[in-house]
Amino acid sequence: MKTMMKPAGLGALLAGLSALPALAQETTEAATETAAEATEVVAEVVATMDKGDVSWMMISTVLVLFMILPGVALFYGGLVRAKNMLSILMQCTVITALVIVIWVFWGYSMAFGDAPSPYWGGLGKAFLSGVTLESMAATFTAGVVIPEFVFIAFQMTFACITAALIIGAFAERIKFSSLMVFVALWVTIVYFPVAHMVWDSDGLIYGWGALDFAGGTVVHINAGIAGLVGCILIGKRVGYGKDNMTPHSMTLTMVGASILWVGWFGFNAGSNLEANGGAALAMINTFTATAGATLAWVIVEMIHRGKASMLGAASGMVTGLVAVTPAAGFAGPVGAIILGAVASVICYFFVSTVKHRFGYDDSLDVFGIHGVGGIVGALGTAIVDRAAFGGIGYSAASMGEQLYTQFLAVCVTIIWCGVVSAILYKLIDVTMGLRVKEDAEREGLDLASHGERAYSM
Amino acid sequence: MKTMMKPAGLGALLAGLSALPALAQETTEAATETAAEATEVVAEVVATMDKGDVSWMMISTVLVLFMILPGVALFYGGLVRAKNMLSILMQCTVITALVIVIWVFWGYSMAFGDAPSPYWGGLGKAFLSGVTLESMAATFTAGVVIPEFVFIAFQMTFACITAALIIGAFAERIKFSSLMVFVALWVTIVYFPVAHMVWDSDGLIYGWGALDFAGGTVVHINAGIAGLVGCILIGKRVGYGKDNMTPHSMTLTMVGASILWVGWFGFNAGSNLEANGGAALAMINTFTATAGATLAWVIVEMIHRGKASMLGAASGMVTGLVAVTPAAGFAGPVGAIILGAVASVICYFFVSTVKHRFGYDDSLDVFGIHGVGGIVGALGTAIVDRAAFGGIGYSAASMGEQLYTQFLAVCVTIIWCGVVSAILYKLIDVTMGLRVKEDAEREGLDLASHGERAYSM
Amino acid sequence: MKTMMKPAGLGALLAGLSALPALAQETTEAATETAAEATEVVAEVVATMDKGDVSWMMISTVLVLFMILPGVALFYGGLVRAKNMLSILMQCTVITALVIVIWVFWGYSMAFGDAPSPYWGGLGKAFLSGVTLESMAATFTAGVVIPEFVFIAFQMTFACITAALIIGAFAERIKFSSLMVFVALWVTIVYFPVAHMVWDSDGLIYGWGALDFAGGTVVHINAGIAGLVGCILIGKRVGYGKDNMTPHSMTLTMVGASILWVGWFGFNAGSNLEANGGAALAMINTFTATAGATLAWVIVEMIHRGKASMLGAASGMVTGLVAVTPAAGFAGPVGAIILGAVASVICYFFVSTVKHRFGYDDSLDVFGIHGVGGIVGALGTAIVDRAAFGGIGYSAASMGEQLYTQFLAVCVTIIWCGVVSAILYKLIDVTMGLRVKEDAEREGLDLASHGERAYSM
Amino acid sequence: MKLIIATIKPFKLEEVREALTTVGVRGMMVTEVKGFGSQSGHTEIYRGAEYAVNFVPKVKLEIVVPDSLTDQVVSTIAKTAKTDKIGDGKIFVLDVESALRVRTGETNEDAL
Amino acid sequence: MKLIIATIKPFKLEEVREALTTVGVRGMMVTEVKGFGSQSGHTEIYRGAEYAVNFVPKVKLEIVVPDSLTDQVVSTIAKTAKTDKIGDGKIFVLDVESALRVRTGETNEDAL
Amino acid sequence: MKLIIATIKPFKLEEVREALTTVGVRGMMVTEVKGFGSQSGHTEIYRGAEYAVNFVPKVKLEIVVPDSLTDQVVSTIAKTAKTDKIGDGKIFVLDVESALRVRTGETNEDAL
Ligand SMILES: Nc1ncnc2c1ncn2[C@@H]1O[C@H](COP(=O)(O)OP(=O)(O)O)[C@@H](O)[C@H]1O
Ligand SMILES: Nc1ncnc2c1ncn2[C@@H]1O[C@H](COP(=O)(O)OP(=O)(O)O)[C@@H](O)[C@H]1O
Ligand SMILES: Nc1ncnc2c1ncn2[C@@H]1O[C@H](COP(=O)(O)OP(=O)(O)O)[C@@H](O)[C@H]1O
Repeated sequence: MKTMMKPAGLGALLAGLSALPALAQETTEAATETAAEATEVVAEVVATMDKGDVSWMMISTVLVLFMILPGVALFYGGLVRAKNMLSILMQCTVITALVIVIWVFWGYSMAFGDAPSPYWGGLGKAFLSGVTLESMAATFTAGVVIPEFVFIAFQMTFACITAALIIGAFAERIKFSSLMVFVALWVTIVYFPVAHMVWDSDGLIYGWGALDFAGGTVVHINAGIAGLVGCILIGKRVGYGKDNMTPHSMTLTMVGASILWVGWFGFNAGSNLEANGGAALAMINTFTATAGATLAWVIVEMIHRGKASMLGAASGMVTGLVAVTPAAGFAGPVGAIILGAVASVICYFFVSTVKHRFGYDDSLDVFGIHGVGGIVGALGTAIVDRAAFGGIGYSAASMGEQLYTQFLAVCVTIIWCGVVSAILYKLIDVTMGLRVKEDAEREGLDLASHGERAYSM
Repeated sequence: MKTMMKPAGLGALLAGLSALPALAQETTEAATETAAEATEVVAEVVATMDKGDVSWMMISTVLVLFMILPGVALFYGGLVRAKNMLSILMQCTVITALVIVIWVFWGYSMAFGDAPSPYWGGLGKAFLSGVTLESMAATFTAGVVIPEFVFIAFQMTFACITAALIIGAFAERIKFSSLMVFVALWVTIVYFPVAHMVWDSDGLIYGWGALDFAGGTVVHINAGIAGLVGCILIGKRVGYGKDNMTPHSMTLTMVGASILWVGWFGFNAGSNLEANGGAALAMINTFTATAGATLAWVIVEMIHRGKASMLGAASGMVTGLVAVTPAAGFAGPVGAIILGAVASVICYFFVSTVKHRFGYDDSLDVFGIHGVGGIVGALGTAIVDRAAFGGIGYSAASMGEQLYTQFLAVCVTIIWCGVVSAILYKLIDVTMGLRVKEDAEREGLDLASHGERAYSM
Repeated sequence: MKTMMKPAGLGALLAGLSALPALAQETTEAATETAAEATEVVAEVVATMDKGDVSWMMISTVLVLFMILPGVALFYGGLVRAKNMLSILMQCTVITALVIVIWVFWGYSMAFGDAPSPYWGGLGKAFLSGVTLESMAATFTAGVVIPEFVFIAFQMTFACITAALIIGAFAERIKFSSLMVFVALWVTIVYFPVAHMVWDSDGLIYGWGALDFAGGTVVHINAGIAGLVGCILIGKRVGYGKDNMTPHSMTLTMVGASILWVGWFGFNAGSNLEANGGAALAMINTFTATAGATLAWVIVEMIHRGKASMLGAASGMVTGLVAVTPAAGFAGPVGAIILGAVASVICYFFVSTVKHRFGYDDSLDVFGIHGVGGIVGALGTAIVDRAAFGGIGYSAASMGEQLYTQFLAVCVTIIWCGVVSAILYKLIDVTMGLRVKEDAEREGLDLASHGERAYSM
Repeated sequence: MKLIIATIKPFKLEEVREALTTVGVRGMMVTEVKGFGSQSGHTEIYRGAEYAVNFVPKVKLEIVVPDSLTDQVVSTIAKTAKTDKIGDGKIFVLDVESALRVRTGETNEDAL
Repeated sequence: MKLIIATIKPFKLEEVREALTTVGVRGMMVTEVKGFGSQSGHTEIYRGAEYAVNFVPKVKLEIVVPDSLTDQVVSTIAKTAKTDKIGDGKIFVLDVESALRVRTGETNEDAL
Repeated sequence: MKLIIATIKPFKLEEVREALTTVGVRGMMVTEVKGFGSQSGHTEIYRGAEYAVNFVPKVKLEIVVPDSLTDQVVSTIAKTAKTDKIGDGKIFVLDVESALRVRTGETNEDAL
């Protein structure tokens, strides 16, 4: 989000100062008070919490969890062979649980703690120390705050989904325990710092004035790169290009994609932190960009292959959602349609043609869709934000400058994420091994790694 | 909804007039202001946006999308044979994307634009021109507004689901591209005008004082009629009455029905446009009517067949939801139970007996449930609204008069929708053909039209 | 919830007294008014409704329905054999419909009616008589109210899910019609009174000062005990311990578990009745406890079996949710993690070892997870609530005292529920029979009882 | 007795079953199989990855009949399953040494 | 060697398999089939549309055994699969000319 | 003509099919079966309930070939399906009395 955490800190502070009742009380009463002040012609702003915002942020948080479980789990799971279904579901589930615990322990503090560093938030808020029922976090409107617990929970789900998105790249062959170790290290060394750099007001990239409304760089480019590096280092699946690896259930993939769309409104409109016109804009853009991208993919496929496929429509859907993520609060509805359509066309040719040239096995196209789509979105944001293209013109810089800033932000993310991820994969590979035995891969991870079968009809 | 769009226009205007900050600011501050005025004993109403309403309308919008993807898609998909599963999912997905784009381009303007015509809203708001972060739409309470973007998005989902509902009538044989063309024309010539006539304060039917809280006529009767006409003109499925056409997954159908119920709260309670007691009433009625209808269908089936089926319970569920749609904000909880139960019994006999007499192939009973249930609901609304029957007595007219008005509204919808739909189907049939080749139908639409299979276990 | 219904009554009364417009009007206007009063230095509290609360409570209500349909239905359904899938879905569906109708007819009144008895609420509000658009229910903040219809709907879903949870214990052999009769009697004689005793300010157990934030005793222990008694009296499944009874779809079970998690935020955070910091705390605890429990189960399984299973992770998930239910609003995020983990370890050994010693056939471990987990949670609440363990220290009593109170509450619930349930099962068994014929059980309940098959691929 | 093994197009199953009962067949075993033959399969494309599916869905009938009935059964199947399109299927006849009905213990032709 | 083809009721599979191992059968192929016979199927109704399902689920066993073992195997299956209810199934015996174990290349009886 | 029945490991199917076409096989029927033999199955545990699954997934090929081709087909399958690991499968040969192609009415070897 176009967030600023110092204000948050500030807000919390402010909150801390003012008397508890003042905080607990109803907006109406607050109003009374302010009204009273008003009569005394006092103008100072009192940090107030609006329950409408709290309600919206809580449901947004729930929606993002929904995106992961069962959203991503089904979207990915449907695309693998039946014998590996549970391994996908299991990885998404346990990653979510793991990252939640890490987030509470040190993640939140590293990303949004009080340390005034451009690279991380320090450990001051480790174990959420100091956060109480009364702690408030700032929003983008001066004087408007939300309970810090809501902000913590909302941000927590972002960390979870980013880690979960990665697994699609090396599906059907990764070693479960190794993956968990990788995730624990990756969120700590890659995700938390990048989140801080992009979203914290002290953050390096935030300082440059890069626009990333809901996490195009932090979530999608990050996941895409980690996935790409992973699938290259881990290597292709046994029988890749030889065995039939058709999705075992396009039905579930479509359900997963639909849930992703539904949940994404929490992701994008929730990133506005308030239930107002800004959130409404982010919401309608999350509709239109996705629609534009879906239609674009379907049309291109019809032209290119003669038939439009469900997997195509689902891929277009997700591509549109990825592309609009950084632009959701800045673009206009029509601009969003175009942004989605353009991203869709680019991703289509990437996953259906370019990728096969390189010949790496990004099983579920994490890079092809989240990486590529994320980059298109990050850059495109600089364009659709312009008033000239129907955007709200949030950026004060010239389009050229903004485009350059966006480009820099993308590069930093790619490099930092790429290098660190590579090191982590290697490290784990030599120590505990990244991949299951060939027999286990043949038998399927469900039985080999989890001792179960997904279906027994 | 019992909406009135001029007020909306008005509200927007009002909003336009008042200073921007006044609009952006918090209700509390607004309060301060009003309070200040109060002291000056000034009574005029200032249009204020309550974030609680915004929060509710945004989540309601998301819930309606959820009804389509994956709701309707699964409810319908589970009922077809496995070889046609993806065609259903695909049609729901692409229709949604298509209608969203059309809505932004000219749909919203045609339905809710500023033109003072009883038949349509004109093209003044095409491409959402003039709609900004500050534009507000009125609600049913004077002075209470919500961001127009939220209203646009909410209404958009209604257009999408109406179009998606139609496909069940000619499932397993329709030609994909032709369907898309039909939908584009149908929403433009049938849906947008009917929505304007019923929901806009300038609308013809609205003017008569017809009650339609959440869209019984606009959504369900409309879809039911379009479906009926379609399946008759397109003809029966190959092997109809001969081959075994049992649902390939009653499990998915039940999941779809459940999601429909869950999402329908956005549809009905959201149509109240505010998060207050009125929405609460619409919500509880959406519970009780559905419960009554489900029980009724189950009991009738037990009496009539000796066994209660899951498809029966699911059908009852949807029937109850359809029937209560126009009455949600007017009936009392007990009245709603009865309305649902009555609709259920009528629809049961229609789909299980009457329909087979006529011998047309409405594959998934779009007319039998949405059409018939919608009509029962539209007429029943005049009754359950009466205080005597536990309703809120919204209608000032006598029950007889109101019943007659409802009847007229239903007739207009049926005639307009029926005639235009028939013409559109014919037109497309002669130009590009409505139906796939027999071989393709035998092989299944998934492979024939989309080049995929839904399951490969 | 830590509810108090007299205040509700009071609130409603208050509401009744104050002028209608005052109630219908916007918070802002209310504020104006209070402001006005303020100037006259009048301090009295006016009951005000905040739309943010209404929005949150409405979506919470929807989320709890989502937990049942399709949540519990899929979680349970995936665990049975394909031939019994529909029976589970059907039982969940019809139970929900049935309990909704009963709730409106006499349930709400029995649980939350005005009668000043410690055991039930009387029949004064039967058929929701006296409840209007203007009726308000109190929250935990003096002067803050929500529409009574919302409170009624929210509580209604709790009654539904409790009854639905029971069926897992005797899945694959129960007679449909008998189950429905049992449920009707059980909610009336067991659930409504217990809900009154625990949640109503006049309630016996409430009077003792027992803590139960969202229904650990009322919902989970109640369901667990009813299930345990049921499966013992009904007897084992044909072929138990001999035939292969592997879950027919772990995929659906995982989806169901995920939906349970998603919906549980409505259950727990909704029980706060307001959208504020308290709800936020309940929300984050519902994340962390579940994460802790999931990880714990996975780790224990890895140590104990060498492999972590998806069913294990899903079981841990649900265990954590059950355990945190009574503690959600009292514990701190870290305390919640520990509570979840402990419950998980205990339940793991119970269902994987202890249970098999006793040799009863609790098909889906309703007692092993909801019963045992509920008890651990109820007792644990006394501990995690302490400030010393990061809790908010809601209880004024010493930890020992509180622990004892919790223990008493658990005992009363177990005894009352156990005895009455046993009588009801016996009664129905001798009159209409609890179990299907052996042949029907062999063929599967779907065909035998409902005349359908869940899948036909 | 003979064992008649026939592969036919799935949508012909009901028709064939009915025809056979009329000529006196009182039982059979039906299995869904993947058929490979001159009838070509199809190609599926998932995000640019092409998979040629060389098998087409078929239904296999296994019917044990008294020698006397063999020819009639074969010709009945042939007649009913025929669509004159490639992939209509084959009928094979094998010799069966003995048959037994589990329930009654009846043997050979009495067991059919 | 002989090929023994048996159709039995699904829930009898485990029992039969165990009984067979005790008499020395070391391998078999099991297929789920739809059985047609005197045991009647059932009718399903979906919104008034009735479908008569004439097939009942059965399990087919294919076991190749040395001639010496044939009778014992047949009687074992017959004994174990029997429930005296209609639909218990049939057992057919065919002659097998040769057998080969892929892994070792062993042939005929050594291959079983 | 002969009916060749072979059970092989599922992932070997494509390879075997290709190899067979090169030696002139123009059709076959493929069925997924549960195999029981010396290759052991696996155990599944669900909340402490252990289920021993004694069957392993196999693919069964049924191919009718002219006598002349029999040996070559058998050896081709044996060669291609071989992994030297337990569970590679078996190949059985039975005699076929007659064959018929439904579409054309061609009989015996012409029908293959
Ligand atoms: N040699 C064979 N052995 C066993 N089954 C065969 C053989 N050849 C064909 N079949 C079966 O017959 C089906 C139809 O054969 P195919 O050559 O495709 O068409 P046609 O029957 O018109 O010649 C195949 O799908 C396969 O199941
Ligand atoms: N002529 C036959 N050829 C092959 N299989 C048969 C034949 N008759 C019956 N079967 C198989 O045996 C099963 C049981 O036969 P059925 O007549 O139903 O009962 P019963 O075995 O008691 O006579 C059938 O479901 C079918 O699978
Ligand atoms: N006597 C038999 N009759 C029929 N099929 C058999 C027989 N023995 C084994 N099979 C089939 O061959 C497969 C492989 O046999 P198995 O003994 O497991 O390994 P191997 O082929 O290496 O000896 C089994 O899974 C089963 O499908």
